Amino acid sequence: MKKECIAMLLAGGQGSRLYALTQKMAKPAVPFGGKYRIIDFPLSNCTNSGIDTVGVLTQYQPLELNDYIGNGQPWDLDRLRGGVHILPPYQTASGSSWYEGTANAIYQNIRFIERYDPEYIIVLGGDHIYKMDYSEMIAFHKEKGADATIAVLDVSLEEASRFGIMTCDETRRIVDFTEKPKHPKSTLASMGIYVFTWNKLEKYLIDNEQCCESKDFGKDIIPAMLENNEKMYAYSFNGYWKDVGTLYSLWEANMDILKSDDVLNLYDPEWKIYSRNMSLPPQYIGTDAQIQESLICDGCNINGNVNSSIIYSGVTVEKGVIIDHSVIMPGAVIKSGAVVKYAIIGEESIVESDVVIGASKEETEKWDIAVIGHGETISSGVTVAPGQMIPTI
Amino acid sequence: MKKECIAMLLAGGQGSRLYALTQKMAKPAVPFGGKYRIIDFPLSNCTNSGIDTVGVLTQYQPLELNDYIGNGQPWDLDRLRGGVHILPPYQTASGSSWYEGTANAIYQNIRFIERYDPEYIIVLGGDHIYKMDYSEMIAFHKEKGADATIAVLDVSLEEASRFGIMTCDETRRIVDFTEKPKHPKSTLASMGIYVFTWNKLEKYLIDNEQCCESKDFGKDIIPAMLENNEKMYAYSFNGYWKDVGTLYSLWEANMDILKSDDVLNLYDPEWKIYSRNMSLPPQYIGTDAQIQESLICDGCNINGNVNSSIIYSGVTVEKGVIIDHSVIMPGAVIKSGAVVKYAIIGEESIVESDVVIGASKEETEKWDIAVIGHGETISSGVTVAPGQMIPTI
Amino acid sequence: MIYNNVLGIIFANMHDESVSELTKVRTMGSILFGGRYRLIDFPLSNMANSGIPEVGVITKSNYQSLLDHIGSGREWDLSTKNGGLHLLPPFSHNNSGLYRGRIEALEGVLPFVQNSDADYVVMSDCDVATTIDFRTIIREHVKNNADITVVYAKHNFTDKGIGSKASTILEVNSDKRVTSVMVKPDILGEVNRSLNIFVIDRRILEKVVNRFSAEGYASFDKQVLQQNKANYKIYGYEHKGYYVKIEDMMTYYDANMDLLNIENKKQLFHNSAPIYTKVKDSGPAKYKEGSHVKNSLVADGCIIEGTVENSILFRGVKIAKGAIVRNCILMQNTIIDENAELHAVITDKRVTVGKNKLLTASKTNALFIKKNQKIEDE
Amino acid sequence: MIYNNVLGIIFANMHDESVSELTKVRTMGSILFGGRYRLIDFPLSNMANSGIPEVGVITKSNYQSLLDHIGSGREWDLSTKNGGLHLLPPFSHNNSGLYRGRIEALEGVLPFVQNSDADYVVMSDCDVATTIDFRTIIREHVKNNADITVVYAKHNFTDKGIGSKASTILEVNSDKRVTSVMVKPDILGEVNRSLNIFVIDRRILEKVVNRFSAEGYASFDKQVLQQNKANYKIYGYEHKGYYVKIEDMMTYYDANMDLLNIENKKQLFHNSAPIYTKVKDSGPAKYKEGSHVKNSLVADGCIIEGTVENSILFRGVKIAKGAIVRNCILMQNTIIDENAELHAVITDKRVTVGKNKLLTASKTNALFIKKNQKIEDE
Repeated sequence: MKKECIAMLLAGGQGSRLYALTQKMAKPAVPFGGKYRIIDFPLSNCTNSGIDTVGVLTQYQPLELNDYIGNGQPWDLDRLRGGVHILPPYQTASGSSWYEGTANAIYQNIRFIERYDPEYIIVLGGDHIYKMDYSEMIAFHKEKGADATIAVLDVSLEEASRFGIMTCDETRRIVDFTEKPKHPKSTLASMGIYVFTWNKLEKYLIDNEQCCESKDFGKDIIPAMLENNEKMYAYSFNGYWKDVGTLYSLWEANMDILKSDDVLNLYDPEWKIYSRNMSLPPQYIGTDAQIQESLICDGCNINGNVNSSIIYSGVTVEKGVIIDHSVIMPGAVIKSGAVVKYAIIGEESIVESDVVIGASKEETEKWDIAVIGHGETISSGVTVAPGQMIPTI
Repeated sequence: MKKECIAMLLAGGQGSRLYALTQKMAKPAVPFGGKYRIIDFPLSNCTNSGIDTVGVLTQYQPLELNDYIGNGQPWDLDRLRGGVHILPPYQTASGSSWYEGTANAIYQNIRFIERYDPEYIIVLGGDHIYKMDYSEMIAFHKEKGADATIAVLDVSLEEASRFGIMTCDETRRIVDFTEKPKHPKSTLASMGIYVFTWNKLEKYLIDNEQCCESKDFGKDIIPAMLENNEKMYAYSFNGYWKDVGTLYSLWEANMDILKSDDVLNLYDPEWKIYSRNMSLPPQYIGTDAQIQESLICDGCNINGNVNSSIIYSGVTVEKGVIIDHSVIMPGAVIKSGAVVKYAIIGEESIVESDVVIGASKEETEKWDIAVIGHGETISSGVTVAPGQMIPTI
Repeated sequence: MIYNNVLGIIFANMHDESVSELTKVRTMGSILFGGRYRLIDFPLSNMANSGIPEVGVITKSNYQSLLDHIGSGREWDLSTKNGGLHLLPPFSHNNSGLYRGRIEALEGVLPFVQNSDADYVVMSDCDVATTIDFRTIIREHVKNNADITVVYAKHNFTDKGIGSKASTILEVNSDKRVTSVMVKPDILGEVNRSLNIFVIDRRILEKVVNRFSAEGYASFDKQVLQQNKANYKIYGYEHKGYYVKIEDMMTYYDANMDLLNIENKKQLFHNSAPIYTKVKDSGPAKYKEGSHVKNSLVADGCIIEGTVENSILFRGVKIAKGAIVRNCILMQNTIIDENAELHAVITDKRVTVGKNKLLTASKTNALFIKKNQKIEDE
Repeated sequence: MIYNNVLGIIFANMHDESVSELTKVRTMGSILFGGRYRLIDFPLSNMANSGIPEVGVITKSNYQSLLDHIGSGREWDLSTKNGGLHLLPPFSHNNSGLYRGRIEALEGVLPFVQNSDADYVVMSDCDVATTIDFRTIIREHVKNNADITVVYAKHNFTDKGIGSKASTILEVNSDKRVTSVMVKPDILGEVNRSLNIFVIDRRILEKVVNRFSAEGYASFDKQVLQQNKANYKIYGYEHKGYYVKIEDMMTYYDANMDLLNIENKKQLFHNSAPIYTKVKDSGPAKYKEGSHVKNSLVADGCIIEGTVENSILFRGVKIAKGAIVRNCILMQNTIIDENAELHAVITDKRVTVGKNKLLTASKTNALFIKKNQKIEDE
């Protein structure tokens, strides 16, 4: 069945910089923003942009992710024609191989893509938090008659050397692209979101297999296309966009949500963020609770003091607890008298009575966030210093 | 969510003995019986037996299979809780590995199984054609208080050495098991269908990882359990059962369906075999058609002579064609004047005018079935001898 | 994507009275057609294939079969959380559940239309079976800056059958603007016949329905197209593809038989725009020893031992040994017993014709046998 | 698996009249309860969790909200090709759509019951919210070789409220056989109160409905349980778990408030047997600076800046700065504007209370505000 545009979502990364949270879970499956997981954002963007066919490329610890995506129903992607498909590496009669790079992952799934005979494909990452109407980017791509369109964000000059940086002419055509330049010529940074005219990309994917070691979009495909003078354009994005590739940026993105509705509005009926529902009763706020500037989800029992924090589904916060500027992931239990400040507490972890985790920036000299991995128990009386990380065993 | 019993379907095999048909397709995805694929049989058995959670273990050319299973809707396995899950091999923080044997494939998915906290698991293969009520086998397992129950079939003494052969006492308890014995002690052959009490199996799977090379149920797990005197019973099955592991047996199983409704009744409203529908119009039988003792499916255009054959969905048979004792897979086109006898024609293949493929047993000395792979074109005037195989390029 | 901006509305009961034998137990939309379809499959599949994300089906009475058939809209990929398929039953219309025409029917579902964000509404009845891409029509509608676009096809009325008396006839000028509208006239010759398929701006639709329903009018064709053609920009769109329009039992019979012409069948069923229908999981059709089948459409699940010629067999029909079926339409699960003989017979679902029975009629006046009837010796 | 052999039937409209304020725009089954549920979620989830593969929901009137809520049954995993969820609308009942009692309602859907292969039928109304495993009851039913099993619970009637006049009261002997049945009596003290949940052999049910509907009887409790208790093996099954039974606005108010006792909430919502409901994809509840929330149930999608105590907030409720809400039940999308103050108020969906408004009532006679109403200065 023909589809004008299908999405390929690269969800294979191990996310090693999220170490404590990705020991047994692919990065896109990491909880975010109270009731979501990271992958909810690109998937919901697809649905809201009218893209009903999504291939999700996985190879690292995909169990949670597969289970979470399931039949795709929460995102309206449980389609008879199209819908969401998990695409793991596989064996063929001539051998077998794991995905070796972003471009190779797409290359190995050319047969999948060709089933839909698409005009365009949009390539997405699984580790960014943002709301974006891909249909507008595709419309821009069509209007320009482009071979490739790269979504770009204006970053500060200091940040620029962390990104792929583009230079454009006045028609937005890309004239130069450099991966992580030491001396950036511009501040237009690639967001890792590409629209390609499929028959054009297919050729480059096949050529790239022969020639290159890295098999990566940023390192190989984009430079090769540029060299051949293909029509490549930059599509500017102005909204909120955050790479949550590190523990600190993950925490920061959670805090961003609290700032104001305008940063990343989760209450917009025109652009809902969908997620798999856990069938929990409403949250109960007890008689001793004190809650300020926080988000709290279904199934929680809150009887402590919660300030500027995000409490995910099914969390218990007992009496006398103090939670400040923290992220408490699904099913965690914070027992009476514990203090949790500037911290991330992993799924199903237990923080016993009188534990102290983290501290505010004012309270300490060498400040950083504290992190407890999924399913950990922190015994009564223990102190976890700011910046300390207790990984899942 | 707890499930009493979940099914694990081993669909990973390359099916190398089906060579021409499995070059680009896992064996369970091979078309069968007109409108089905092999995997429709175990999946429909699960649905009809009330098992709503099925893990499908794949690693070889899973694209067709994944696409075919999709959201599981055709088999009522598109569930919010449970349903069908494709389970490919994956990477973990400590490394990555392909499935090494049947037991290892289950071992690598222990975390998947434990999500459902099952009492029992039923292990199924993806290359057998049969209708079986697994709930009766599970009831037998419970009644016997068994640790493992193996479905068995009474085979002839000559055949016995191709199977795992059991000896039972009068209570159906297994006292001896030998894989492919040269001198079989009995004719009770394992059908490769096992019910295990999960907590018991889990232990053996973990032990097996340490000790054994083959990591296989028949070679390692069953003998080990027997040695430790676990309670293992044989459950007798009397219906139609056919291993379609070779091209000849695949052809033969197709022919079996034609014999009589009793062999494998596809019209029983109480035990439907479900399949993914292709949305094709009804078949058209033209003014020059002659059809005897055959099955024909939606979307076909038949204007030739069809005898004792199975014509799959969307096949075109032009005027003057003779098809006899053959299996014509979906979308194939047999052009005017071609003769196809005792043959399998792969999906989307084109047999041009006046081609002659195969022959009847009477017409030739060195008789065997002729096979054309998927997507092949046989040019006008060519003769494909009996027993010849034209694989997919 | 312009077509994401479109709301579909299907009138499932419109024209019920024209084939009252078949609609006694069902809506027009759930009439069986072409071996495995129901008439609503055509507008519904066309809408789905044109990317229309939300479709409302307006019903009136006898809609249990329709409810069973379309279910949650899954087969059309319209089973979604946003948009998707909505059955709009009669109670939304002043609790009476009755309406005299399209305007009254629309008045009953006006909140559904108002709640939509769509700019355009595609409306279709279920009396026409065709494959049509609504995207092309909407593009034309937008290009013309039209308020309403009426889909028509050229048709040559002869003095046979029901003629033009069941149709609305349009005249259009060279710009395709509608200049004249005749509702159910009695004329001969080649004219532009409305296919009861419309594209209309959503806001115009709301206005039209509010105004004319308040004034007590019921007929869209008469009140809007005919009486107010000067007040709205009404354009015609000529559909050149194959179609059949079902107006009475004779046109129903002919429309089915028409599919035995393989060219017609090809035009109605494209690979690129499949017609979806409810899946029944029947086995393949089985041709036993002694079967003689010629020039017929046969659905999955049939089991044939007898002779079948120039006929349409729906799913699960059984033709026993020695039975002869010619020029017939046999609906689901019809059973023709040994040595029975049928000529030009239409059987509804689950009819049984007993051994040695002979039923004959003519192609111009086929015999109809009601659902569940058993024709047997006592 | 014995429970695969069971058919579920839910009466969505039974007892509508007892909370007529809430059922004016909906069925009993679609009444909102407990912050994010509708009453039908309880019997439907219990049936799904008990592995019952096929459920019919009998409706009468006002069922658009019910249709929207249960959809294709997906949330309960009852959206299947075989079995699954069936909405049984009134037109199956002699086209009148009205029934006086359970027997008449069942007569209207008898073909649905007859087409089933099930041996047992579980019937439930929507007036009781509880978590119950029907497998246990069916096992007991089979063990007793019963024709009918009636689920009851001990209850101590005092002279407050509606008392026993809304219930059927059973007496059972030591074998749990029902020995006496009182329908809506006026009594005090601890008795066995029927929860309007029954297990009945399918063939017995068919016989009972055929016979008593032909004789013109409508009430199952009176005609079958009371008048014919000698002719059938009728057993009681005591449900010892937590439950609430909604009989009028006061019991509705109390049943909601009861959930603020965390022990009750735990008993109603087990992890092992979740209560499913339609998913709305709201954001998390947001507590802004200045919010004071105590002893309350808050659903996702609420945004709170004011003070909330001893209250139940459904999805999408907004409490503005300075507003005070005490002992209230605020249904979906209620908006309480700045400095408004509410005591013991029940708001239906989409109510708006304007700035500085003061609405007070008592806990024994809460004030009810109708759907969509706006209480504001002109």
